[in-house]
Amino acid sequence: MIIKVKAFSVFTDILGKELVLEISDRENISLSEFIDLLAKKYSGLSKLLETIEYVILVNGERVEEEHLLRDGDEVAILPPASGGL
Amino acid sequence: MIIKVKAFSVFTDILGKELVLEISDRENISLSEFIDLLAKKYSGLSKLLETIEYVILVNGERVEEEHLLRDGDEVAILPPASGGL
Amino acid sequence: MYVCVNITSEKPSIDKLTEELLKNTDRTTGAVATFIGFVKGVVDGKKVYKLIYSAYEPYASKSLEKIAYEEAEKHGLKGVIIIHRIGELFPGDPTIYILVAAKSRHEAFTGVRNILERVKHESYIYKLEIREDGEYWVLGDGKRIQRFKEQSP
Amino acid sequence: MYVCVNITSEKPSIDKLTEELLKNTDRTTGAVATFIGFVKGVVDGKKVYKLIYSAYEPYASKSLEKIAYEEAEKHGLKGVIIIHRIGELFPGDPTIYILVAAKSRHEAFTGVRNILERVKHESYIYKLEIREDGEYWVLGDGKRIQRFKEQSP
Repeated sequence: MIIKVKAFSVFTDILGKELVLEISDRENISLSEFIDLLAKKYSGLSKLLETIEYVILVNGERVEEEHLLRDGDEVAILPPASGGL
Repeated sequence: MIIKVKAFSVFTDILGKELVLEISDRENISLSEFIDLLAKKYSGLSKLLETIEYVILVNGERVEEEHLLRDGDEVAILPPASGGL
Repeated sequence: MYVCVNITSEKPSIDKLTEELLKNTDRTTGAVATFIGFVKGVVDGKKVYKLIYSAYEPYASKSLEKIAYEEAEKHGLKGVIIIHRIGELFPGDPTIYILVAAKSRHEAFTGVRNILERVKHESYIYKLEIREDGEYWVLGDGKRIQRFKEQSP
Repeated sequence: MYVCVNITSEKPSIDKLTEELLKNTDRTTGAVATFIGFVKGVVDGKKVYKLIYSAYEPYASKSLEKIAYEEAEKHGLKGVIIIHRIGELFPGDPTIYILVAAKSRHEAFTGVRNILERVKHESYIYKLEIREDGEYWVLGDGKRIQRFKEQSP
């Protein structure tokens, strides 16, 4: 199962702008399990997620923590927006 | 003594845009006396001055009713402004 | 503090006015709020053919300058431009441009709103409305008196 | 109701946007209120070299469209244009354009203010501030976190 991760703003310091993960050892994975997995792989992510507000979108939509990811899903990790000026 | 009168908006219906009056029979004239004289000469002016709010300026300044006009003064009769949009 | 006012029959470029404002204010300008008024094609359910604006100059321009300086002072604005058009204007034509530069959006919005309200009441600028049902002098904020003397042909 | 949103590195013409708005709304449009944001040259007393804006597309554009339609509905606006620039922007450069067409000035002012506040919080657009004292990610309405990973050369 291939999951694409897109990071923005301060999260790019840890994850880069975009990464592609292959989950091969299990049939399915929930969003929260996937974030835990990311946090193990990328040090600093847990601390940052505790420090700032953030939003996680799957294919552009807000979903429950238990939402099961599917092959090809795009997971975006976003801090509070700072558009406008 | 020559007094120029400038009218705007609804006052131009009675006075036209601009008129020049020569006051020859007296040494000096106050603003209120001058307006009375105009009202005698131009029918409809009295009624209009009673009907709507207005401002009278002498050389662009607000002055007292007793203010004495001088040769060459410009008296403007203005209704409430309607600039903007 | 940069102030520019103009009463003109010309239609200005908003891009040029905005550039002028930025060029003449310092590097802490973060916001420009702009208001543009347009001639409406329908008023009170009646078709409007045109408006004719006239101004008592030079006092109309002086009144705009006074408003601009006083509001800039009051709200800490960095720059104000007021352009009021006069003469014949048709539905869809712009009538007034107010541009305000400030450090933050709050000052800019408050500034442009207050300046517009004052221009409407203190500017020595007058409007004649030519409509399908007659010609009306507009007095203040909406009162109308039908014109009772026909313009000479 | 006319809505147009765009996230772009280009600098648009305000005159053209205003014309577009007028052309696409009906003859009762009397007011256009506009907000333009600019990169400030100084923030927190520090010199700013540039800002880098990035957007999560296509969801950033969708969020702008949602804001435009919802606010137009709520305030009876006739037209809304939102242009947000991305990429590298330097002091004095415009960052965002919000244009709102309405029947009256009150609706136009309320509309443009509310749209700006929502864009700041709901737009999936992000800002990196490159200053004389370092590089800062701006989060929400003013919180800053210093960048701790240097960009590869």
